[in-house]
Amino acid sequence: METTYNPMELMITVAARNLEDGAMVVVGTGVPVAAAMLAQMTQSPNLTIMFEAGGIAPLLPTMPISVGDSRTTHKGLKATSMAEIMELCQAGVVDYCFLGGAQIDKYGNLNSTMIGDDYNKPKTRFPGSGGANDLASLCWRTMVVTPQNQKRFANKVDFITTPGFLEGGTSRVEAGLPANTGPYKVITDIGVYGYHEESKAMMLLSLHPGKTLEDVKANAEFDIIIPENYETTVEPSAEELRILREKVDPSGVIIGRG
Amino acid sequence: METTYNPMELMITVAARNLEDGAMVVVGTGVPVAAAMLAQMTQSPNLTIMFEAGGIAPLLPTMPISVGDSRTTHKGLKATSMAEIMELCQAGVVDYCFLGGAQIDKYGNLNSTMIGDDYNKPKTRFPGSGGANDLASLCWRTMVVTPQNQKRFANKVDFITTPGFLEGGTSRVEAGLPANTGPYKVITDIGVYGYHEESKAMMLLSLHPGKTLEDVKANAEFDIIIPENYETTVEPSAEELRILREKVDPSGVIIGRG
Amino acid sequence: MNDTKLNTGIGELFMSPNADEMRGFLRNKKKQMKNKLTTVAEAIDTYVNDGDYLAIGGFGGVRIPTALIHEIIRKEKKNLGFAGHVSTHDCQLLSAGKSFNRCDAAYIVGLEARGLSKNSRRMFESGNVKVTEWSNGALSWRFKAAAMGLPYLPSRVMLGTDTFKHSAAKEVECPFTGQKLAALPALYPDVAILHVHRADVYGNCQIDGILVADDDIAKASKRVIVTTEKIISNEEIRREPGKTVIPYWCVDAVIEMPFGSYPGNMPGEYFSDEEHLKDWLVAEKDEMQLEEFVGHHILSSKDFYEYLEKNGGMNKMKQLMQAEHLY
Amino acid sequence: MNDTKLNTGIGELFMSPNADEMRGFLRNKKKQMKNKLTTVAEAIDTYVNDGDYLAIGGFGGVRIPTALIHEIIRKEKKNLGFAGHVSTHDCQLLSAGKSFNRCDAAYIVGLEARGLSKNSRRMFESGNVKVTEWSNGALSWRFKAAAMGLPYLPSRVMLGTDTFKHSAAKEVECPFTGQKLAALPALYPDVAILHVHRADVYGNCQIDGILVADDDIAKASKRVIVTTEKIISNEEIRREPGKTVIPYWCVDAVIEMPFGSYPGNMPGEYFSDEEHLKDWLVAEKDEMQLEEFVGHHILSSKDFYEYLEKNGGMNKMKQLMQAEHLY
Repeated sequence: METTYNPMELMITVAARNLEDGAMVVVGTGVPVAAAMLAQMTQSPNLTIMFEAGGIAPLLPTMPISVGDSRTTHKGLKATSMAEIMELCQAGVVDYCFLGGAQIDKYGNLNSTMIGDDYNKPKTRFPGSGGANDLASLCWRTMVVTPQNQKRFANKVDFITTPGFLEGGTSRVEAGLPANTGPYKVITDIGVYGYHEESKAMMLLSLHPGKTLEDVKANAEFDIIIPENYETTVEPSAEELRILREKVDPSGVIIGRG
Repeated sequence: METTYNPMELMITVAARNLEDGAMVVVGTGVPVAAAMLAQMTQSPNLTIMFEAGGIAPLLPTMPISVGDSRTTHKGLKATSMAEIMELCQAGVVDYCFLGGAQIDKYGNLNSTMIGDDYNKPKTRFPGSGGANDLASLCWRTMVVTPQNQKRFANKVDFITTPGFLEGGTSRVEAGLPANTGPYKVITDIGVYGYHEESKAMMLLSLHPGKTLEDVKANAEFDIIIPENYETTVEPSAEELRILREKVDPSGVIIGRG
Repeated sequence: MNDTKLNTGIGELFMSPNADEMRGFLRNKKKQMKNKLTTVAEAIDTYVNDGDYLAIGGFGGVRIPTALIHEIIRKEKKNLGFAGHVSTHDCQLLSAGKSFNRCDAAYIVGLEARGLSKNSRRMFESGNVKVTEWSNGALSWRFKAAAMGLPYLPSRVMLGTDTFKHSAAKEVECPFTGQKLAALPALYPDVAILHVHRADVYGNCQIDGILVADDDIAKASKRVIVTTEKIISNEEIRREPGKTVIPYWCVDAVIEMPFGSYPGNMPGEYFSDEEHLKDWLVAEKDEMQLEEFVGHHILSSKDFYEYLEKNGGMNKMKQLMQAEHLY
Repeated sequence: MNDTKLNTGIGELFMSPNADEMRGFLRNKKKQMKNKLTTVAEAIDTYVNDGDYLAIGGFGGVRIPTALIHEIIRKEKKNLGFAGHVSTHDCQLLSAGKSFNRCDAAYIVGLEARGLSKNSRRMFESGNVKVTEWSNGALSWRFKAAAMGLPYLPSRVMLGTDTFKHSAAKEVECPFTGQKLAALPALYPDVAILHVHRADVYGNCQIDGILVADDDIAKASKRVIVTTEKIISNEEIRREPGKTVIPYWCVDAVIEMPFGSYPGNMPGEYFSDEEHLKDWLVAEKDEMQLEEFVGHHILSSKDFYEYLEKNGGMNKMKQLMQAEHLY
């Protein structure tokens, strides 16, 4: 069994370890669902996986292609509406959500709407919020898994689709978003980031093996806080890799992207 | 077959004739459901009968004892929640509701909450609104079936549980209640009443056979408008009486009250 | 419409509608799927405290959690608040136990077609119960607001009436149309007691027929006790995810209690026991007689099975099952 | 909090949220239970007009009314407004038909795990489509507000973001807690097209699995066209009243259309046709190629059966049924 791993496998594994047993998580297709499945097959058998379209706690036979496809309710505990899923999030039931985006800024604000400086004439139009704005507004902790580069880690996102800490500090609560919610971690191919307790700016938590502070800096337009102490990311174990490759994503749809 | 009838049989028959085919009506137990069943078995086979607890369009095997009991969904088209029934009314789907009360005033306001002049020390406590306030606020037309006497037809009800035309004129709409809704008819053991187009005060529409204007006046504290032309109520037909006695209420639970 | 006066009800708001408080509670609540099977006695001991605000599932005489209410009376729980959301036999029971001192009233003391409860009236006319008025729709939507994680929902009911005046609702203007609406504060009960058709040991519940407001009540309440006609396997729950009305994380305690709604009606299972409900009405005429009646039926019964026995046991239940199926 | 500035989105509100207008419409709408069986062509002719605001059921590639959308393209309906409520393959189709000129966008141009639709992007980047931004939750609740007969619902989403700024939502203060909330205007579409598992000829519908927002959309919309995998008897509907998701009075037209969601997934029936969906992506790379592709598959097919035939007919459908059942 090959115990070297690619960046995707590392990111999924790190994400999975953040989902403690008994937690509830809303996931999307791709990396998030792979991470949640891996968590369920390792340390968190009682992780409740939910999908924004209405599926709750399926016994996932394979990774879904859509967050609404029939895999998301396969032997599930409940099949309901999109509104009800969002209402559960709004009520404070759901611990985690997983998001991505074309751009992220130092306060964890995400853009998945458009690139360009004129909203009415977008250079590139993306899907928009989908459920991202809802989930990041309402779930307790927002996790972002994304490759890291200068373009993505932008000084200023072209459009705040989805709230992070907005302008940092207490601005998120002042905007009316529920207290004690917000960005929690960003997991990239370079390291794992959290947010500074007061300024709410992005901060290095751990560096992946073989990566340097130079990599961190070179791949972000904004300054990421480097604290005195940070960890080295623990590599995926052979067991984690085995489960990921054999059970979670046997056809390599996600981990094959490297 | 006995073709004389008692006041209850007359009231139910008159109420039933007001429910045209294809209409939707929310009913309570007793007289309202009897009227709706009679309508369905006579001129309105496509009358949709609904119950505030959640039952929609049952094939009623017998009269229910509770608006939530299992008869109300017997071979029904839908079984849902109380909120959804009220939301359908709020959305403007439902044509009629049927209400009663301890007191009614000349604008059709109903009291089913308390008798007395101190809310905190009621002389007599009644159930309160139940769904009455909702239905009378939201359905297009409110029908009241009630025995008529001075106490019930009160100059001022002790408590407006359920809105009629409030203070008459345009006050109902000004209070925020949906436009073009409100009291429609009052069916008593003496006559049938409607409301004056502008003042919204109660007005005689038809007098039951054998009843006089004296009866109308003697049995109401307030002045009921007597228009130049009013009808004589058409008596229940032999067929209506037969269906009412044999099919709607064979054990005489309601019509036995006289 | 900006110069329109906006009215506010003068009734007391018994529970905070603040959604953030409930969020904080839910964040810390353990949500693991674990076996929650227990007994009626244990559940009421653990989850119902004097002074709690109580919500009851079902519809007064339909799918009510009678066994749990009896235990509340036996355990002499006092000073409860309660949501009188078509409360008929349940209101009779809590009144017999003198269990509450405040009530959000939409429908109380009445028994629908069965008449009025003399003893519930005594309770509400005693001056010992604080009452705030609502309509059925309003109370339903107050639970729904809570279930949705909101501090309020707008509505078009109660406007212009004394029901509004004695409620704790507030008039607001629609920000889009300017029209007047009645804002209903979310209702987050401390504890809910529900009776369902089927549940697994984790608390995933199925209900046949009307839901009334049970789904919203379960989500709105901090603690939820469920009695169920039948425990089914988790596998069976997973066979029809669309049928799960209440999900496990809402539920704290599950008790298998066949005929748990007796003398109420359990849709599809058994009809109400109209004879016994008439006995209640007769007993209520006189306070002494009622005390004896309640002593015999509830206080001196060690559990709900004994109460069922006293009322005819399996033979009677069989008759009620037959009545439900119309033969 | 009374001095807090309350923001308003600058996006265009395409449809009036006035609940009284819908009430007036529904009052006059005939609600009789009558046989509503018709054809796809007839239904689109009768109920979809140029310029209408359209809502589509399902979830982009799951339980979508493909046959009805094809007919909209074949009939060259233009200048539609539409609710982009996780709109994936449906958005691809309407973009291919250049059918719309305004959109409430929550999720458009994307195909979830399948990537992005080049042609939908062309449509939205053309400058010919007016867009107002929302989130999935916001659009769901806008339908729900309409279904509830309200002009708006409060929520806690979109606050503080550009999504809010380019929406037509308004910040309001909770009258009880003072907290800031995003008021979402009710959305009352002119016409909705839905695909369901089972319906009777009157339009009483059953849906298996997730509902997405179909129940609310059906109630919110002035006119509703339903395709169904299977027509069942009214008797069968009445056997399980708890399963009726959409009641007859919401529905104007019913068409039996087996495989009506193809190439989308129909939960419990057949999986999505991923090959054909890939062919779409390939065809979209080039506008000429797409025109030919759409011409072949949609415009030149006389009906949906012919489209199914062109894509492998019964044999292919059997494979998708097998894929759905995981063997």
